[in-house]
Parts: sequence; structure tokens; C-alpha cells
Amino acid sequence: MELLFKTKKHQVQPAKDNKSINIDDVLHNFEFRRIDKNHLKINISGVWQDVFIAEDKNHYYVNAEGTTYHFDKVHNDGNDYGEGQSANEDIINVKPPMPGSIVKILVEQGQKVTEGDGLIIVEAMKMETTIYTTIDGIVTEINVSTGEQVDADKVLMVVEKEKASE
Amino acid sequence: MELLFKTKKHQVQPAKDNKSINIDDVLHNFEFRRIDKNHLKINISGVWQDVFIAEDKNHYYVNAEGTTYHFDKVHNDGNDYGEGQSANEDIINVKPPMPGSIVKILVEQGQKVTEGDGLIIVEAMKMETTIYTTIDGIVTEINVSTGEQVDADKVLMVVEKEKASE
Amino acid sequence: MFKKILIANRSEIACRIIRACKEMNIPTLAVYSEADEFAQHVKLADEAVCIGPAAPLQSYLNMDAVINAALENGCDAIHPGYGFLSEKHEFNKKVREAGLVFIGPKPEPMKLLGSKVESRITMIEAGVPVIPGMKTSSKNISDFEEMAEKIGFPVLIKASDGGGGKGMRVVHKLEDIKSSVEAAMRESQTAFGSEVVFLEKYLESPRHIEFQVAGDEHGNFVHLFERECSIQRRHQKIIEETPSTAVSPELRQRMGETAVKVIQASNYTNVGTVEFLLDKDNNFYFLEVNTRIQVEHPITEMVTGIDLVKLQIRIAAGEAIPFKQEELSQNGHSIECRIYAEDADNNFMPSSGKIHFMKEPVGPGVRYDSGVYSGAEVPIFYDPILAKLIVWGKDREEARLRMINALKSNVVLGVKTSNKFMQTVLENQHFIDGDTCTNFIDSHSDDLKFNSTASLLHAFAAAALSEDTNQTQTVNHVARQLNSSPWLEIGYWEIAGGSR
Amino acid sequence: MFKKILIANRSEIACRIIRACKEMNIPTLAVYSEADEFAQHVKLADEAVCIGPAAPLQSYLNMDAVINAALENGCDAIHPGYGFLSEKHEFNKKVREAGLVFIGPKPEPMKLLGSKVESRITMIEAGVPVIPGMKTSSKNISDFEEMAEKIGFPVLIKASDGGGGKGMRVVHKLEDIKSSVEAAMRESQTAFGSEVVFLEKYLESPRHIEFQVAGDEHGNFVHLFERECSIQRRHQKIIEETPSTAVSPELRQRMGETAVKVIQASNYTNVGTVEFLLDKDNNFYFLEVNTRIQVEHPITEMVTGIDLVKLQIRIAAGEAIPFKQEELSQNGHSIECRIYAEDADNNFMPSSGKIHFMKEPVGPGVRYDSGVYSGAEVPIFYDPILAKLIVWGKDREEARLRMINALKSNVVLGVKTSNKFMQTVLENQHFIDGDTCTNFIDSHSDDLKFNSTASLLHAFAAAALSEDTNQTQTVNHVARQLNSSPWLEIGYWEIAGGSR
Repeated sequence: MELLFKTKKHQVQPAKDNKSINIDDVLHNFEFRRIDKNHLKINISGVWQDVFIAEDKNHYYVNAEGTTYHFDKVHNDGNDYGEGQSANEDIINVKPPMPGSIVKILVEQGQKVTEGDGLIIVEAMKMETTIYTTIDGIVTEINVSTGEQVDADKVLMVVEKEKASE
Repeated sequence: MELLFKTKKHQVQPAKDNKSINIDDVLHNFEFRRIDKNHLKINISGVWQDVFIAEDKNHYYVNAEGTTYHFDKVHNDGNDYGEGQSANEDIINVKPPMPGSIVKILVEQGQKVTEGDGLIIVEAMKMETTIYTTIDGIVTEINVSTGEQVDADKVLMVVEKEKASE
Repeated sequence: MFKKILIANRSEIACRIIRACKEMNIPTLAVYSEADEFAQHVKLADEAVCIGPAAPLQSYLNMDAVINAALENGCDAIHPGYGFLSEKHEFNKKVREAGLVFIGPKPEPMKLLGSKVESRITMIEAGVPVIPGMKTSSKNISDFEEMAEKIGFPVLIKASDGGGGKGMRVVHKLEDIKSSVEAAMRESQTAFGSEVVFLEKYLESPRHIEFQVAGDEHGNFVHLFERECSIQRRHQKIIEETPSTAVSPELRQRMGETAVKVIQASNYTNVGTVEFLLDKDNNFYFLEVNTRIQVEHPITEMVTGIDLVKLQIRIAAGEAIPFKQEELSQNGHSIECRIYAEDADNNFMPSSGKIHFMKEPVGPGVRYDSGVYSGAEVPIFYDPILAKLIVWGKDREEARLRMINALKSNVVLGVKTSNKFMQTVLENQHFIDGDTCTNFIDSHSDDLKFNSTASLLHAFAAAALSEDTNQTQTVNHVARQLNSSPWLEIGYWEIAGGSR
Repeated sequence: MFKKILIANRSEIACRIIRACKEMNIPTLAVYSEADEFAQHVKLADEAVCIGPAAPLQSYLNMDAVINAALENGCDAIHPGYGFLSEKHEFNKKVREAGLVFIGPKPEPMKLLGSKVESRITMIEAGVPVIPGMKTSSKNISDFEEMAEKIGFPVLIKASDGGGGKGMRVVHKLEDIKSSVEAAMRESQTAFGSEVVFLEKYLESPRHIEFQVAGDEHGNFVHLFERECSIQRRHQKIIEETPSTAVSPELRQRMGETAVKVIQASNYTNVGTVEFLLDKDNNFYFLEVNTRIQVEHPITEMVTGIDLVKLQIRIAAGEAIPFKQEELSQNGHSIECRIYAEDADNNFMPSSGKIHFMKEPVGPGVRYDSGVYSGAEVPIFYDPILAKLIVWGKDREEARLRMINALKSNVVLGVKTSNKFMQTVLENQHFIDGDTCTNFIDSHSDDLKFNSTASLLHAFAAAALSEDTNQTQTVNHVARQLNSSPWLEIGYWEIAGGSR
């Protein structure tokens, strides 16, 4: 299987006999016991750990030894996610860090902005956060208005670099 | 559905719209919320209670307000269980109260016994228990030997009433 | 005693109050918003009524809805918890006007202590040490400049009605005073409807030391010793402990007496907290009074044995405080870690969603005040506190080691928490040495980076095994939403938030 | 301090000891039988090795297997917990001969105190009050008859090496003495390999009061006050509390001093418990010494703040007891309820099987020492203790109400427990009045019958809803085993069992 942890994909494949596991092309000795639905005891290379796991459609949530990891499931549907987005610095799709409500829009459509300028203030869970632009450019789209509730994947506004030819 | 609680069967049928529930031919106002797999909030006739439930093949285990109930599932396979056994006082099938091991057999095959005589001592979970006969009769079968591990449904021995005609 | 108490709050503190009421055999009524239909406090209370939509202003902050719920359901008292309406003197007044008991102080001291300038004046007159600075506000920029020059830079411009860092400016040089005062006034006007600001000395690396206090209607006033709450991120406490390593018995006595003087000077009754800053030379300065139960109240309960929520209820019912100052003592050491839904890897950003699984730490000396459960939703509308992990130990080291072990066995899956980060803080040598201050996390940020990959292989393996189990369910998955850390793509964030 | 400790036990006490070691940063090795591969103590320990099949004699009672496991895995000490090998002086000796530290007293005092007759003689000589009766054993029936006539009936015949009610007979008239002594001798010979029996006065309705004691290698001996353990079924404690309502400060001091005298007279070091019976006239009599950690030790920890398991380890490592008698005090009140897998509706018969689901009680003042988890199997081979629920309160009433609420929120599904029965005990007026004695449950059995059908309709509804969810799975069910309460069909049961 393939998992996305932070920005990196990882290949994980237990052997058919479940006595070894291949993680990113390294083979480890492997043993496990299933305690219940959410709880496993796992031995990798001689180290036993209690591991707790839960999942939803797109993620695995795993706790081992007091540390929690969030993995994104990678579905083999031919599409490739999680890459390329941050590499493209000519255009940014401004999204909120979490679902929340729009407190204030700090720019207008068509406005020129400079790296570090505040774009919009979002509030969620009693905390206001200001989103800044990381590029110099022009606000080409504003898709929300003050007071609106937004999901985490909503594109609030778009900032595009001015074309050099213009 | 049908449930066996202690020695009595009960009929339980929520209405299709889940707004009422029929229990032993009495209709109650009914409302519920499922919190998770094992946890429900149930309102019957205006009283909300937190109810926790788990099951295995043959039982439901339910906790409500600090009291735990064990129900036997009644399967509609045409057979009738849980009745008739205790009514028949001519023969008793001696079974252990729980899985355990045989400490001592106090009688021999063919021995006459009187109500209250000890038959066999079983140990489980650090406790020895002596099983007594509730009828006068003859030990007709002994199916275990000292030290043997037995399940809860094992017939350890059989005591039969002497026929009046003999 | 009361017939039935309405709990005007949610999450762990509502659950905490309900438990106290159960032990006092007082029935409880929970109120909840539409987002909290399945919240833990709704499940725990004897009864529950919905008082409005998810947005706090329409439910938990809706004074009339709360009071009507109490009146319509036979309650004779309201416990406000912390946050929400708990420090709104208007609400306090309305509750009393409706013929109900407000479990807390009277409206007048609440109002007085809610104003930084007013309470500062009162305290100066009562002989309570305050941070050097202006006694009251001014509209005259030159008053600010003169005071700044007199007490020396850096100085702090502060909104009288402010809180949580809003309307606050640190100023390092004279020429910035004018613009900073004007900005603070504008900000305060927008946020709090008042442009009253003042100037005081800015203390660098102080400790936050607060005293638990209580007063009753019979003229008794006591303090229940200090709590040190110096470990903060975003001006918000995350780890608290008592006793403080910085407070000697002599200092404790002086500060405790001062704390009692503060509540006497303001005619304060019921339970409250007097906050001080303590500088490196062991000078302490009055900061403010929190006129309600505090998030971190359990650590005081652990070392004094006094149930503070029951004490609140008893005092509100007119009873006298059932102990004297000289009967109180501190027994052992207690630490609290706040389990927030937040991402310590990413500037403690709040995290919402569903708690798919949780496993609560147990064992000797471990207390877990929780507002959630496996399967609970963490809504976006409210403060992201999930639970509080509290430990007690015979001494600080026993408590510290106990807390580390409890954090390790605290499993919350589905939303992120600072669980691992707090372990790292507790293992930091400066913390071990008791060398704490309010900018502890910022100043040791490099040391506090934790290697979150120590168990990564085990975690990968668990996911692979989990997939095996679910294989039949996963084949039909359609294209997923791209919701992996979108804010990483945008840049950096300025964090502003409420402090408690 | 030790390099690694082997925990020669299972269930909650093994988990309790492992937690103490974790907080002391001492690695632990669990041992387990084949039936316990997935037991909680195996999961908690740093390492674990299987030492044999399920039957205790082949695993947890196998001295060589345990000692070899310690030697082969780098352990330098063994903690025996309670039960199993904990009071076997032969094991104690063997451990020491293998070059390991036995965390407990020396073998000699353990042997002395393991014999009822020997310890009785020692105590009489030390001036410790014992129950009136024979000073030592005799083979002469007339010695028994003379003593019985002298002290008056009823009297108790007791095996010197006995325990748990075996080899014990209450005798009410002279003509029964002979047959009872002979029966007790035979029983003791069979069970313990010794026919040494003696006779003493049978106390009716006494209280069981025990004192926690500790001694070290540096000549320090202290007591940590009493525990009252009068609420028993089958001679086995199920509810304990401290302080006892029957013990005045003056009596506490006298009994405490006597308890210290007992361990001094027997050269006892490490942690132990001196058991007394207290009659209605407040006379107390030495009963025996438990030379190990006690099941109910947590309530002493709650009121004294001393971690007794850590203290055991420190004393075994040669450290001095880090406090003096005069520094100890009792703070508040603590109650423990033992959560056994047993059926209170049916004479407390043990119950085995799988714990399909459990939810642990939480909240202020609540401690849950558990050896199980959702999904754990409860094997038939061992003592059926699952967990211990311990509460602390400022006073007895606070603790009592807190315990009732904690029991209500303690959910264990799959095996039966006495959860509801213990609630009923705690709500009984005699318990509320502190009017407890060892035959409390028998004498109030009618009052303690609980109506277990109060929530029955809700429970039925839950089952019906659960069936809906599983409908696809249930259609294929085949004929079920008839395993509904088979013992109800047989008649009545005589209960004999181990006491602890």
C-alpha cells in the first residue's frame, strides 16, 4: 500500500506470510498481534510497540508510544495528489487552515499585493488567523464574503503573478 | 425480536418509524440516538438513559444506569430452549457452573444418592464448588475424571430417579 | 440547597460541574447548541435542552435563551463554568433579576474587576503592588510618552477592556509611542467598543503565578495557595503546576495575603483567581482577577483536597466556607496538561473533526477531566479543549514522571493534540530544573522540536494491517479531496487568539 | 537502584507495579502463561516472556521458571505482587540464593508469620493481644475441650497453616468438639500437609481492621494507619475504606503502636499488613500478618500520599524509609470497590469469558487500577479480579457519593460483575451509618437485594436496535448451545474459596 506522510509518499507491504514487512524498499523482521479493532501489538526488527489505529475515508490515524501520526491514504485512481501544488509559485489558491468563518477580507479584487501582505482573516475555534500572500501578484478572484462559513478545501481567493510580458 | 432474560422470554419490536417500541405487547414512546457501535442514548416513555451494548453469538450484554443485563438470543430455528429442563425432575444432567477442572468425584456410578448429597467438586478461578443433587436417585453416568478440564456445557454426570415400578 | 442547576457551558468543564452536582445529589440541566446534540455534557446531565444554533452568539452566549431554559425547566441556579457568559456582569445581573442564583460573585465586583483600569486604581489604593505605569488612562499622547521615559523601555500599551492580546502593543522606543497608542485605541474600539488604553512597564520573561481565592457572604476570605501557569503558547496556558518552584514559603505568605487583600478590596465573594506576574527579582505585581472557576482549578484540588466546584455551589447557596485559612495546607505536587485539539507541529493550529478512537490514561495519581469520547465530534465553533490530564505526586519529580507516563498512554485518534509536545516540555532540562517563564516555549523552541518519527515504522505497519482488514471496503473509493495541510502551501500565519 | 525488575504476577497488580517502575525509570519484565499472551500486564511491561502453560502450577507458581526468566533476561530483582508466590518463603529463599533481590521481607519472618500457631506464640510473648484460646496446638482432644469450656462457646477450630476458610470449624457445644477437631485435622492434612490445629474464641460480628506497616534495614518501623475491610463475601473483601468509622484517634494510636510492635517482634522488613479483629467493645486482637502488598493498598496511598509499591522497591534496594511516623497523617477518606468477574445475583460465582466492551470511570478523585481492556479474555485459571475502583473524598460522605457515581459509570460487558451490588451496599443505611462488620452482607442480605429491572426496557430496546444493525450477520445462525445458567437447574452450591 501507499501512504502519504506530511509531503512524502511511503510504500508499505507486509510479506504474504506476515513475517517480514517491506517499508520503502527496506525489509524488516515483522510480527504482530491484533488486540482489538483499534489496537495492535507490532514488532519491527525486535522492538514491540503498542499501536492504536483508526481511520476515515481519506486518513489513517495512528498512535505509537505517545506519538500520533496522520497518514493520507493514496488511492490508485491514476490521479496524483500532494505534489506540484507548492512548486507552482505563479498562482496561489488561498484556502483556510481549517473549517471556519470569514472575519474580514483585507484586499479587493484586482488589487496588487506584495509578499507578506495580509489577504483575509478567518476565525475558527475561538482563534483568528490572518492569511498572507507568499508571492507578489494580483488578486484575481475572491470567492467569499464576510461572515461566510467555509470548509477547509474552499478556495477563498486566488493570487496570480503578473506576467512578465505585460 | 425475541430475548431470553433469566428464565423468561420477551418480545421486543421497534415500530418501522422508530417512534414507538412494542415490548411484551405494551407500546412505549421511543426515541434513540446512536453514539457509537457500543453506545446508545435511548428514550422510553420520556426517560433518557445511556445504554452500552455488546454481543457475541448467543448473547447481548447491556449496561444501563450502572446495571448490567445478560440476554440470550432466541433463534427462530424451530427449536425451543430454556424451558422444560428444570420442570423435569426425574433426571438431572449435572453441569459445572462455569468452565473449570474436576477436583474430586464424590460418588460412584450406580450409587444411590439422597437430595442434598454432594456429587462432585469443581474448581475454577481459585474457587472450589461442590455440586449437590436436588433429587433422590441413582448416579447413572459419570463422564469425567479427576483433574479433567471441562466446559460449562459438559454433562459431568447424570442422576436419575428410581422408577416407582422397580 | 438548590433544586436543579443549569450548566451554561459545554465540554470538560460542563462535565466536571455535572459530576460535582451528582455527588451533591443536585439534578442538572445541560444546555446545548445544535452542533452539540451528542456532546458528552448532554449525555452526562440528567436533562438537556437545545438553546439554539451552533454559532455561540445564538446559543451559549444567548443570555435570554439560557435564562429561559432555566425558568422553563425548574432550575433555581445557573453555573456559568468558564468562558462564554461566565464573566459577563450583565448576564450575572439578568440571572439574578430573573429570580435565579448566579453561581459566582456579585455583578458589581465582576464589573469592577473586568476593567483593567478600574481594578488597577482600586488595587493601587488598597496598597496592592501593580506593574509600574500609568494609574489611569489618558487621551494625551504626551502622558504616555512621559510615563514611558520615566519607567524605561520596553513598555506595554494595553486596552482596559482587552483580553487575549488584542489591543496590546509592546513598544521599545519613544518615537513609536504615538503610533502604537493610536493603533491600540483603534483596535480596542473595534474589538471591545472602548478606546481606553493605558501604559505600563513591559516585564521580560516573568512567571505567571496565580492564587486561588474564595470569599463567602459571612465575611470569610481565604486563599488556597498558588498555581504556576508559565508554560504558554499564544498567551494561553497549556501546562500548570502547584506548588510553584519559584515561590518560597515566605513569598507564598506575602502573595497569599495580598491575594486576599485584592478580593476584600473588591468585595469579592465566591471562588476566584488573583493573577500576578513574578519577575526575576521575586517582585510580584497584580495582573487581574478571573471572576470564575479556572481551567486549571484541578491542580489546586489535588494538593488541598478541596473540591472547588462544590465550594462554589455551597457559597452561592449562602453557606459559609467550611474551613479556615490555617487549616489549609499544600500536600504533594500536581501538574495539569491541557489536551487541546491542535497541531503542535504547526504553530498549535486548532484541529476539528471526529474523534475516531480514544483511550484514557489511568492509574494511581492520574485524573482525566474529559469532555469527549470515542466517536465524538469536535465542532469548529468552540474552544478546542478536549480534556485535561492532571496528576498528583508526593513531590514534583514524582508528578513529572507520572505525567510523562500518562501522556504516553493517552491516545486520541482523529484530531491532532499537543500530547507529544507536552511530553517534550516535561522532559526538557529547564522544566526539570523548575526554570519556567511565560516565554518558555518560544525561548526553548529548538530544544522542544521533537522527533516525531521514532515509531513511524510501527505506525506504517499498523496502517498496512488495517488496510488488509478493510480491503473490501476500500476498492470503491473515489477521488479524494485534497485536504492535506493546505495551509502549508500558502505561507505563514499570524496567530491571534483568546487567552484563558 | 535495580537494573530490571521481573513482575511475578498478572492482572491489575502486575500493571500497578509496572506503572510504579515506569515512573522510577526501571525497566520491567512481565512473565505470562500461555493463557495470558494478550493480557494487559504483558502489553504494559517493557518486555515479556512466556513461562509455561495456563495452569498456575506450571507457570505463575513455577518457582524455577520464574527465577530462570529473571536470570536469562538480565533482571536483578523480582516483585511477587500478591497471591501466587508472594508469601512462599521457599520461593523467597530461592530467589535470594539465585543472587536476585526478592522485593519483600526476609524468608525467616515470612515463614514465622505464615504459621498461625508460631506467630501466635511470638505475639503472646511480645505482649500483643490475641484472641483468647490455646497458646499452641495439641493432639489431645481434652485440651481443646478444657479451653472451650474456659473461654465459652462458640469457639473456632483453626488450622495453623490454613487460609481461606479451609480446615476451619465453628463449634457451638462441647459434644461437637471431638468430631470437629478431628475433621479439621483431616482437612488440614489434605489441604496443607499438616494436621496442626488449635482452638480460639469465635468472635461474632467483628470488624476487620488492618494496619499498613513498613520496616527497613536501618531500624525504622512505621505504620500508615488502618484500613477497614469488613465488607466481605465468602470471607473475601470486596469493599474497603480508610479511616475506619470505628477507630477513634486514641484507639488508632494504640492499634498502630501494636502493629509496629508486631513487625518489630518478628524482625519484619519491607511493606506488610497487620490484621486485627475488633469486637463490639473495641477490644482488638491480632489475627495475622500479610507479608506482601495488599489488594486494598491504594486506599492507604490515597489518604497518606505514599506510593506503597515504590516504597517496597526502595526498601528492597536498601534505602531507608524516607519519612518518620510523626510526619504521616490521614488526609480525607478513601474507599475501594473490587471489580471481580462474578455474579452477585448468584452467590458471587466467578464468571469468565471475553470482555466485549468496557468503559472506565473517570473524574476528580477517581482512580481505576485495571488489569483488563475491551477485547481482553478473562481466563478460568486465575483469581477473577478485573480492576479496582478507588475514590478519594474530603470526608467519608463525599467519598461514598463519589463511589456510587463512579460505579454507575463503570461499564463492563461480557462478564458479570458485582458493580450494581456494591452500589446497593454503599446506599444501605447501615453502611451510611458506618455500622459495618464482617457478616454485613449476610445479615443485611434482604436489604441488599437490588431490583435489577429498573432499566430493563431500555436494555431490551438496545438489543433490538443492535439486531437491526447486524441483520445480515444474524440470519445464518445455527442452533445455539444451551448455556443459559445451567447451574440454576441443578440446585444449590456450597462455596469454598481463598480469602485475601
